[in-house]
Amino acid sequence: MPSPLEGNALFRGIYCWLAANKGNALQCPPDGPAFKDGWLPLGWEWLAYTIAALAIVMLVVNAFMVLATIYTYVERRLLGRFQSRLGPNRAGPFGLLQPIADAIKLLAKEDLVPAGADRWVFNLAPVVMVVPVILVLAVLPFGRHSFVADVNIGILYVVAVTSISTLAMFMAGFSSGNRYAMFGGMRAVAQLISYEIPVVLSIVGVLLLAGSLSLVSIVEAQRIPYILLQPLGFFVFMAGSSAEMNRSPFDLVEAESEIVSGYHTEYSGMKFGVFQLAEFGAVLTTSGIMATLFLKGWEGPVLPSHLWFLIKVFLFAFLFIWVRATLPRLRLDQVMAFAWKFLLPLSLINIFITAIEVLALDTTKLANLWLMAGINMAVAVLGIAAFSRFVRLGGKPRDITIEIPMASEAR
Amino acid sequence: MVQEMFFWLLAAVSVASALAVIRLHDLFRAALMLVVTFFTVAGLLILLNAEFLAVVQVLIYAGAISVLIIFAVLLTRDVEKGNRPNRLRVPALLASGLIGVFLVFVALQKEWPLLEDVLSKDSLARAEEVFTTTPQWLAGLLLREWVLPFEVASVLLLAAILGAIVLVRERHP
Amino acid sequence: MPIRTEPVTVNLGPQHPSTHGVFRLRVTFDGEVVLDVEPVFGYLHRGSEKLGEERTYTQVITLTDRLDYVSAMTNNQAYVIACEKLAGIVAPERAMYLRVIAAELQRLVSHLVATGFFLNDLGAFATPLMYCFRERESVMDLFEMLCGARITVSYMRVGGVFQDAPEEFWPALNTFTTDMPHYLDEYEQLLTSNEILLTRTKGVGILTTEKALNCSVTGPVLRSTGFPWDLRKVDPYEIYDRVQFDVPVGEQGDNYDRYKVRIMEMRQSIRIIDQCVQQIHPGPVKADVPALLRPPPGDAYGRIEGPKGELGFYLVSDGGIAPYRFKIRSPSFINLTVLRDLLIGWKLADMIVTFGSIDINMGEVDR
Amino acid sequence: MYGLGILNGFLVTMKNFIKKPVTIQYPEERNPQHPRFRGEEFVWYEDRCTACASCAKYCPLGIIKIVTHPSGGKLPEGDAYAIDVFDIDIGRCMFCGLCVEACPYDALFMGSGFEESKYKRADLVIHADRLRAAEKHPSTWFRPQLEGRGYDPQSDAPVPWKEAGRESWPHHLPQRPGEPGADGADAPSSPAGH
Repeated sequence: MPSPLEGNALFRGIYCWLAANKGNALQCPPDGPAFKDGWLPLGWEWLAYTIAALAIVMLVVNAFMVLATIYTYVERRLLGRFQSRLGPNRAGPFGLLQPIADAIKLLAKEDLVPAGADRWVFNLAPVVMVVPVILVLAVLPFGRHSFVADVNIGILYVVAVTSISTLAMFMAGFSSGNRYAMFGGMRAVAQLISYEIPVVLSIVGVLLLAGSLSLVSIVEAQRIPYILLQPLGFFVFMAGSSAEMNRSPFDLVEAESEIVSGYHTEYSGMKFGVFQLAEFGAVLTTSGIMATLFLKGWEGPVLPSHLWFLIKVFLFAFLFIWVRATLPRLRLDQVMAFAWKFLLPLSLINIFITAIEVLALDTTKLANLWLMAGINMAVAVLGIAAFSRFVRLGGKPRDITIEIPMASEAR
Repeated sequence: MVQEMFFWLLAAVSVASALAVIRLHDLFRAALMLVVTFFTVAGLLILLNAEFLAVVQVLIYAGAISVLIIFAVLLTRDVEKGNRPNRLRVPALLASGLIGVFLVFVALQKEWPLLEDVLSKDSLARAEEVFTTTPQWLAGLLLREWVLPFEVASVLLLAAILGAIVLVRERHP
Repeated sequence: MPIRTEPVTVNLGPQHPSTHGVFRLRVTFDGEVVLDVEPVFGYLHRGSEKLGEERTYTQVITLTDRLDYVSAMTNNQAYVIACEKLAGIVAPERAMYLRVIAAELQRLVSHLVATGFFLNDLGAFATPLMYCFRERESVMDLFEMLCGARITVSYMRVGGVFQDAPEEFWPALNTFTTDMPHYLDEYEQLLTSNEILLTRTKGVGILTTEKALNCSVTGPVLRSTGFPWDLRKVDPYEIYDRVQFDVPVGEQGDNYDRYKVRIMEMRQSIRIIDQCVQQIHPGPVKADVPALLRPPPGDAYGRIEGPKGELGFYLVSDGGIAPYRFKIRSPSFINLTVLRDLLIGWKLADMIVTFGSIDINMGEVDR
Repeated sequence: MYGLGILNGFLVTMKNFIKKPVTIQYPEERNPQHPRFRGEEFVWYEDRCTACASCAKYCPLGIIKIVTHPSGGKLPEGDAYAIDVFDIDIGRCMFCGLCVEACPYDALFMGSGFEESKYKRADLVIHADRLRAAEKHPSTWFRPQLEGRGYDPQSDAPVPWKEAGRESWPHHLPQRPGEPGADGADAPSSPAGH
């Protein structure tokens, strides 16, 4: 049985450097230049395996953390520019040390736990929040032959793992013993579960075209970027994932003007920092998934593959920042209506059209792919135009008869 | 050896958290322990090379069902105190014990043909194919061989969804 | 099968990101639906009315700066008009023009702040707010030229203004009035036709004209209901009868109309300023008023159309150097009275937006 | 069609993204400050001050403290009293400028600074000695004679007391403003806006 790490260049390098390679022709082919007995004696391959795996995991997680901190800076700078101001530019050259300054500040802050809080759950919630974001990295191919694991159910794994963050938000909101946090938690559950569905369905079109759940295979299957073939799927995925990440215009979960800070109102110090890290990290991982699914992942001319991947990730991240800088927030019922009445039908249409096209057209021919792109583009425009009617205007207040005494007297 | 170590670890945690689910008074924490159980079960499934099932376990149970349970917990009063034991204690113990014994009995008695079937046919290579392309295999089974039960199940779920909507829909006078 | 839920009471404020100061709302929610609202205020009470009775008529001007601190000029103007009524003084013409220019600039500032915070409450992450404040800053620069201060201006005096505008004020004002319509277009392009804004504000928080009149609501909130009540038209003070301007009204008095009326009023303000610049001619800027004003015993009520509504000062004189009674009719406070009716039945998010659209200022509410 | 309004909004933010930001990096670059700016610290010309305490009386907050003793000087010259204490409590000052307006002899001017943070409240009280020693950069607020000269307190040289006077101010001329002959030399004669 092949290891899920097979095909990972970095892993193979470390492994072959360490292990005795006589019995491992599969992973260290004898004809390659790497064929040389490693440092460990025969029978200790498991140690080489473990060390290599730990090394690559450490590398990926740390690189991700550094990128996420850099991203907090990038987001604040770009938001500033969108608002015709400068953004943080005081700490270090161009303010580049701002994330470090923030981290030091957060670490130096008092770590408060409210008196009415459920201590255990309260402390656990940030961890549960940050874990799924990091877990996603396990299957994300960030360069040619560069990934932690190429799992045959990759994209499903991503969807499954990201659904855990709902739980974290709810834990945080419920355990804080704060009513704003409670509102945030309730909103998180309602919103995130609803948007899970269109997001998953929007991926299906890509899967139909690629014929695989593995993210590596999806990248390799893209002859032209799927953003052209799946404009509707991309739109739904982008909208849905910004809702899953609580980003504008769906940032109800932490709507500052309404419920102060939502589920992490009561958090302070580094716990708050962990929440922020998870949120900013989620933008990066989501952008990475979008780059993988819709923009040919790491592939690109001239530049090294890792750089291409990074460029695409920051391109999508820029898109998210732009949206955040521009749009106001929707109301809860409108957000739900948007998911169920707008995104869900659109994603179903997308699946339907794509399935028909995959059946009817020979997808191995490039001309057919361009034809599909044309059809899908038209369908996307028509679909969005047709279903945008369902986004309601205004809405009605609930009919409530006002009793004469005010709340304080009726107590 | 490593696999066995992980198996025992996961099994122990899963049993412990399952016990915690029924022993904890705080319903919210009990629900969270249930999530832990779901995760450990997913881990066990991964050890069995059933990644697809594991992921679906996480997606459906840990991601969705548990949140629904927690939602339901929120609607109950006195979350911290939990359920008080009542007169149905003994019958409930009996019933659950019986069901447990029955399940264990069936699991032990029944011959599980699926894996053997595959193994006997084309030996190891074929088994490997099943494991590496689980989604395709499952898709084939669900949508070709057992398409009728699959559809029946979906119709049932649809009916359940519609029923739920009808039940909780706000009535505008 | 109705699902029984328990109402939750939340203290929204006094420390909350969108209560525009230290305002507190004791809200009872059913889920996210507002069942009952009770405004609680007084956290910014400074006893301005009592302080005013201890100060000379000129010194009170500095107090009025601090009532509605985003529109100090109009506060000055209302107070000064009340004083002039009380003492029977008529300000010179140039002073009146200067006052009107300053007041209309201040109306622009106030509406910019109101619009910016309203859109911020709507969840547009600070972007429209930043744009609005960018233009506010240029008005503040004009004020600094005019009177050496940006917020607490103390520009006007009983019987005129303290000093004529400097030479460089006029070209700067001209540049501003030329540029401002473009910036207004930019705000409108940014959000007025934005579907999210429309869904959030159209038909939300509807105030009927009847209810508005019964609650003596004034200002843009009243005009948004379609009732063209503007003191600059119905009771022209200073030189407002010499300038042409329209009174923009809304259609149904919802949040969108309140937002839209403010935007349209800003355009009218620019129009008024332009006309004033055309009409103003040299002359004295202050009437001959003694340093220590001793108005004859009596009372007077001076009112103007402030940016938030009818701003009035009621003064009683006993012939001394300080007012015997100093009462402020602050539009923010009166407009708050409709809050409960506007909010009940709507959701939490609508509540914040509706509250933002009324545009209150706690310095004026609590005085 | 729905969505066009949203796209319009995106255009606006992108336009502002490309434009130069309006932020001014404060300590390095500064907003141009107008000569009328009412700031601290106050400019006080002792040579002209008669210790009449009009400023103290007119201050709405009562933060100016003046203690005098008879100096034995010549009464008609206006130096009958010598000043012991002339304290201005900047910590409570709201810079309304009424004291400057009240001064009948143009002895007190607003300053033009605004960076006066101190570690103690007591340090915020400006004493007479400091006022005496300070460089005189008077703000032109309520001093049209300075403004008519185009004096800029931020960049121009300090003004000695004889030049800061109000000899040509129409407010203090025998004629009242508005009367013929009053608005001659330095009543701002510019037609507005032209």
